[in-house]
Amino acid sequence: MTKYPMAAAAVSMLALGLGLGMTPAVAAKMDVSIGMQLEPPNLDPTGGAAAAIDEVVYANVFEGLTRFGPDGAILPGLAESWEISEDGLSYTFKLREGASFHDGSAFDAEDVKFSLDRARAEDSTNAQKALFADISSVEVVDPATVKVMLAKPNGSFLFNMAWGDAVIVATESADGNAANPVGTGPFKFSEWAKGDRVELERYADYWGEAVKLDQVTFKFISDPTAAFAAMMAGDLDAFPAFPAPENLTQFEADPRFEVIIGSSEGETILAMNNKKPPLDNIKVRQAITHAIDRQAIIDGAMFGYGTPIGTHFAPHNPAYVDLTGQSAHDPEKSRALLAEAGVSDLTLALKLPPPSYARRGGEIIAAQLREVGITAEITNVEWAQWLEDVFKAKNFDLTIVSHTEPMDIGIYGRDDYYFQYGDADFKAIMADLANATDPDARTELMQAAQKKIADDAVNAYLFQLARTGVANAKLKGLWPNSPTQANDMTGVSWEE
Amino acid sequence: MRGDHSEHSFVRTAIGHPAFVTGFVLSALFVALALISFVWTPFDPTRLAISNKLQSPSPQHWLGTDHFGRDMLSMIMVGARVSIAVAFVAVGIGMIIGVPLGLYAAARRGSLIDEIIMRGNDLVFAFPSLLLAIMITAVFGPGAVNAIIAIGIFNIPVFARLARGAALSLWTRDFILAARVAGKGRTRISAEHILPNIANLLIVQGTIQFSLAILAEAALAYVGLGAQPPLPSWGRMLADAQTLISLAPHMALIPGFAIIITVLGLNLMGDGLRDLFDPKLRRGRG
Amino acid sequence: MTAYLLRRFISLSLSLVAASLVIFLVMEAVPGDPASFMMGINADPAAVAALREQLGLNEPLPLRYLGWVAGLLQGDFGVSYTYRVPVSELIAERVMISLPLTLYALALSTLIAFPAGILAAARRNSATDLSVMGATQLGVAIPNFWFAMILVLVFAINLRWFSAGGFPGWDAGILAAMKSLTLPAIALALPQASILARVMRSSLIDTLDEDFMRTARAKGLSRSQALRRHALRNALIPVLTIIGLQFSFLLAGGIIIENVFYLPGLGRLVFQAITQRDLIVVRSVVILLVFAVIVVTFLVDLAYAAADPRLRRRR
Amino acid sequence: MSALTISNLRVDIRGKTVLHDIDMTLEPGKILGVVGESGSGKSMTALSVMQLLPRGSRWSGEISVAGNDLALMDEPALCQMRGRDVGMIFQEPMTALNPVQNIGDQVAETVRVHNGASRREAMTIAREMLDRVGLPAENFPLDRFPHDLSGGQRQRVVIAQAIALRPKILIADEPTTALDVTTQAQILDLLKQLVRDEDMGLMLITHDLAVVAGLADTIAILKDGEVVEAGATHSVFRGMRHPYTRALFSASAHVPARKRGPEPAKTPVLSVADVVRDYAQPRRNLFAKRPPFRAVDHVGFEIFHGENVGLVGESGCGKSTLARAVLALDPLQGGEIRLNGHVFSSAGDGPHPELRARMQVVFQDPYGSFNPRHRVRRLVTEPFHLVKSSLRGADLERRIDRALTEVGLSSSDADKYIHEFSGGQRQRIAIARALIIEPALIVLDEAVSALDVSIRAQILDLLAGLSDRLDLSYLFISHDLSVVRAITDRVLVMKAGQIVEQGATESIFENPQHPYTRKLVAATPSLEAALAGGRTGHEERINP
Repeated sequence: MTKYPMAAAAVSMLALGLGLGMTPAVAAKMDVSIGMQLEPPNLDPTGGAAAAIDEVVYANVFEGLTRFGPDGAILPGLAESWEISEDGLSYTFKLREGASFHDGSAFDAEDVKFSLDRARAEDSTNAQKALFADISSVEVVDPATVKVMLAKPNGSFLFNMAWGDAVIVATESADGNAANPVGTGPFKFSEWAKGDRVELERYADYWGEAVKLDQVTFKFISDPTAAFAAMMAGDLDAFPAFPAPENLTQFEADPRFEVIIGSSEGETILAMNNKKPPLDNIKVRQAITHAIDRQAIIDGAMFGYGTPIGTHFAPHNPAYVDLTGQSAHDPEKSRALLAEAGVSDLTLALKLPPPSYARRGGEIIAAQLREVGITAEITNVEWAQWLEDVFKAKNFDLTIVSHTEPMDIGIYGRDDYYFQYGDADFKAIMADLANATDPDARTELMQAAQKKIADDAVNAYLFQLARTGVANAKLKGLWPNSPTQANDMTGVSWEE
Repeated sequence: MRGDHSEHSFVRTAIGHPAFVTGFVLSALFVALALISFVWTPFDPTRLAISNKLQSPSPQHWLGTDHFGRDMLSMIMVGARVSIAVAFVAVGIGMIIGVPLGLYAAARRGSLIDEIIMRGNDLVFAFPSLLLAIMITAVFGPGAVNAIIAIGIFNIPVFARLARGAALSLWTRDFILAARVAGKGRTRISAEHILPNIANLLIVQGTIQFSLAILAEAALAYVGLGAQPPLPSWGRMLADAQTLISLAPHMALIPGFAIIITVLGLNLMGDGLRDLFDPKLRRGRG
Repeated sequence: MTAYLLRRFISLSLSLVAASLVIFLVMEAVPGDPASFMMGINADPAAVAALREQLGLNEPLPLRYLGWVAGLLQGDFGVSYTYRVPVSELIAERVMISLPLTLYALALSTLIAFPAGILAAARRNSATDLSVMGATQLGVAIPNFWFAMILVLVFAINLRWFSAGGFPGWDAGILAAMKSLTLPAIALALPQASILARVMRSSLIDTLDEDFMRTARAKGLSRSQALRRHALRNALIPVLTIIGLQFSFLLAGGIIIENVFYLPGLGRLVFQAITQRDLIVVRSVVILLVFAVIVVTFLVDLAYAAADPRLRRRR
Repeated sequence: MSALTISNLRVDIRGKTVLHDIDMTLEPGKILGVVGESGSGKSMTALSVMQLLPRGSRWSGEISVAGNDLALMDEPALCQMRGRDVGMIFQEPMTALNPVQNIGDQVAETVRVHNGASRREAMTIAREMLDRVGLPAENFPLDRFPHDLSGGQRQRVVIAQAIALRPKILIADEPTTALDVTTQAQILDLLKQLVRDEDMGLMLITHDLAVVAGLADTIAILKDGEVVEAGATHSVFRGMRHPYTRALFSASAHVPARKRGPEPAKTPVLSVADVVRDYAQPRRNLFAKRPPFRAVDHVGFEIFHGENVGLVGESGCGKSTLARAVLALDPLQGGEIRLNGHVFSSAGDGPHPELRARMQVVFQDPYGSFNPRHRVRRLVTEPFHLVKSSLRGADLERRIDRALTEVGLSSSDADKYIHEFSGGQRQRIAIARALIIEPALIVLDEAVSALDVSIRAQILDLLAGLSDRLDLSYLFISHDLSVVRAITDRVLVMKAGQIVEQGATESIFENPQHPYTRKLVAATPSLEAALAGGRTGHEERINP
């Protein structure tokens, strides 16, 4: 094979490659590309609980009866307004007029009944089936009105209906949503290049206020350096949940970018297996909480972004109680507690899921535990293995994970939950909370719950995961906080 | 093979061979670092000091500190221990299992066993090695031991094939026929006559496989499947450094250079050994 | 020669069957259940069980193996657990990136290695020879993922000549697509070019010492004429095998490079599939790669027979 | 005007003088014989003329080819000279041709390189040349490949290549050493015709005095890089002024003294009955299973106590296969082999190990016969593996010393490595290894073929002495009839797997019965015949 012609072809390719690179791509004003770390396994929010699904479709493609606002408040969605009966058992929703699905089919009460019944059915694959457990029946009063009857009062029913898993799907397109989502939102689905990006485009006859963007592209970049390089090279316009906090200082120093720091619903905890000796002894658990220096972890793992928490509750929530003092960093006390508990040269298995808060936090915590004489043996596991070993099989001593579902203090009431707490008193508080509808009563109950799990030192509560976002300075309207897993693009636009 | 085998002159010519000397010095440097790390390191590599993180090289920390404030030099020294240990045991597995297989297949050339061993080799060669190493460590959990097994498995066919090839060419030699006429069996001949005469080849290939194993361990550690924390490893240092590459380039460059220098040293030594063992190849065969 | 090729064909297909068995069994040993992974952290156990049933994970082992192999033969690799899309479609998308990247890297590697190897061999033990050998020693020693990081740092972030990664898609124009494959191709090509150059050099040096080279010189051919007309073709034959090996290594070897440049190629697909425990995708991609390796080995045998008349049937 | 003149040529390679004070001339139409043992510098002389000296060598003195002085010519001019004014052929025909190019292209290349003739013209010249060297078109078309041809045929192609442009001088460096006796005779005849018809000067380089005696007009004898004697062939042979010439001459014609004749009537040491050996052939295609190649076809013979039997034949006649069968290195397909009357091995039933001690072997290549890793002590005692009662300490030492001194080496050699010995000494160690276990029969497979003439003579003396002193018998296998004639009592002549003739050595050589044996004996160049016949045979043909 003579090699000369091949050489000429390759050299020209290289040269052209270089040449083209010279002209920076001009950012068209009516479209935006958003970076995300995890790719959704599919695009049907009612068929899987992965956060990535909601981060693409929530409020953009699909809408529920109610929806979360930027600050977490519950706003009207496809339900224009609603009346709640005295006994709190019946909710009558007045639906939007003139709303339609992207495939042209009309939106009416039938679709709402279908969606709710589908989610609460026996063989439903909806990940959050519990949200619909209290519904006893759904009645179509007229095409624009739906009446939902509850088996027992549920103060957070409207809150539950705002979840991504409770969005309204059309009877005709429900099954195809995984690969070809059809909703009522301002953007409709246009293309999904697996492993690379999902493209949404403006839905012309959207019922609500017109959005200011023609096209939204979600690009999936799991590798932090690639994410940094993509932002720096101008391939992306924004990265709402930027995976590498250590690079934020460089973005702050660059006028092209704006760093958006907000809070998230992610309570990051060092979960302990309460049923596995010696962790079943409260003194040992307290010793562990005192061995931990929260600020060092925030500085080391998250480069200073994150607020310390003393219990499993989001600090930005009005009902939050600051209990960090109860488990302050005090190695001496920790060693004393261990002595009291009669435990010496303790070795614990610390299993860490992939996110950097876990992998880096884990190394720091292991070093801190070593100071008080506890050896933490680290094993890094993938999500699938974490779910199998830690979450289902409960085969662990310590693990680090961030619970990003909104208002999820209720998990401490579940019996089969992986850190195996299931305390009767706590369950009682939760039951009262479910029945309470008056806001002050709810706040008081929530604070009692927070105090309970802090006193029992169920887990070591580390910090609230900060929402570290980076965006092009000229891009306006992105949510600073993430009250739920979502990238709401409805309010986003380019500044002139 | 008419090699010049008295020890004295072997060492003398070795000193004179530039590639061998540079290679030997570079590799010895890192082996020494690894051994010293057992006894002493400038700082405790697992000790975190978040306050002085990301310092570039300074008189106090010769190679600077990483994102947790740990001393890079100490981590490199202990990392050398991990890399060299993993590579050594992995290549050991490859040799201990691979060479007897190769010799056994060569002694029974053309038989069913020879065919099976060779087909087995083709099979393992057909598998993309890095992908399977990742799968093995993902299946049985990451960690230095699993990395050793994963890399070891892919060294077995290399040595099996090399041993079989070299042994086959020796079986036709007269001194083997003489041994057969003296009534010696296949296994005895393989052990007494064939193995010593292919030892040189194995040593040369050993150094090359050793350097490849170091690269493989670094790759596995880079994707998080090598040695687990708190045990430092070069590959993982690279993975940690990746997101900080523009903020603290030294964090990525230093482990990178450590890997390059060790692998370069081993390859040069391998080349040098190949020339020294077989003067016929003194022409500097690639 | 046909008998030789037929025998090779049979032994290679046996290897393929054995490979499929081994892959299937290794997949079964993988802990972690895709269904629970798909349903997420607070999923309801009943829903997870329903999903397992839906995906057919509870059928007996041999049945699933035979089902899979039968599917393979008709090109149906089954449906991916996570994407719920036919795997063949997924793989087709990804091959459109991994194959061009492999060929691009192989072309670069050959273009660099051949001249370097020939030059080094022709001027054996000269300064050029030593410098080429030194460069190849370095090329082999550099971990390609580290080299990729440096390339991104220099060319994408600082100089902004290339995008830091990602793949615009072939419909965005051949040049744009090739541009985005350039840096990954260079990162992949570096170690391969070094290995190929060394093999080319040593093969040529062996050939230059053959008797027929001396005969050629005695006939009046100059040193370079003799090298070009006689040595090169003889030296190329062993080099073919190395190129065949490199092709199959590059096809799968891009696994880390594709991650650094976030290219949605086969390597990244299988890496994500492993982490998401999407066994059907992992199985299919691995058997595809093994198949590619076997096909390439067979092609190299064919090329051998064509290039070397000694293998052709005797008159 | 002479075609080639060399005066006080001196060549140094990396500081070591390889050739000095070389003076030679070559006239067109004449043959100059250059004789010398390995390492005497004869090939270096040829390479100096061709200016293809190895890297790092320097030469001085004056060489002029076809009138122009090589010292004044730059590389392109030298390239012009090679092939046009001087052609060269080499010793190893099997590797002298490019395996991936057909013979037509290779011969045509000489023409095209020099005068840029078109492909078609060059091909016609190539066809002409191939016919000229005896490779007719009907079964040697231009598109055949070297691997399809035998050694002799390939050497003819190399000659065609060298004389394609009718050069004034042809240099032949050991052209027939690697060939069989009969092929060697044909090639030498071809060279003689070419010299006469093309009026070309031929420099024939060889270590075999007999070859040169019958062919060369003038002769030059080289030793350690200098010409010890030169001149017209018959005057040099008659005069033999230089002692080395005399030593070389006597070693070539040497016949060791042998006392004992064979003692018949005892049970034969070795009896081979009806032995068959087949080689499986690779299938032509999947279905047609090719019949196995019969290398040894129902061979039978016996060797009596103290008798030395020779086995001769050209390469490919099956003598090595027979030797391996006798040594039971390969399974038999038919017949049986007995040692001292006991069945040693037969078809289907492998060798009986306990009988192996009765028979040992000495191989051809002194450098390949020993494991370079072991000392002589361990090499020589390897056969003791067969003896169950293994000797220890003192008696083992004594046995080793006796074996080493028996073959003319000192007991201190036991602790050396094999690479510290010369070719001749190694062959002595091989014999010691065979002797140490006091076998009844030693199989010598081409045991002296790889040795220089002078060393060969010493080894033959050693073997003759041993067979007289110890009651030992040999099976001596060789392609060199003159060696077999010197050492054996009886000879078996083998052709295509069968023994075509056998009998007492002298009667076989004096009046061979079988036509093949006659052809073989006639083709072997013998020194005495050439000298006795003087130049008569040779002169007639010069002036027809």
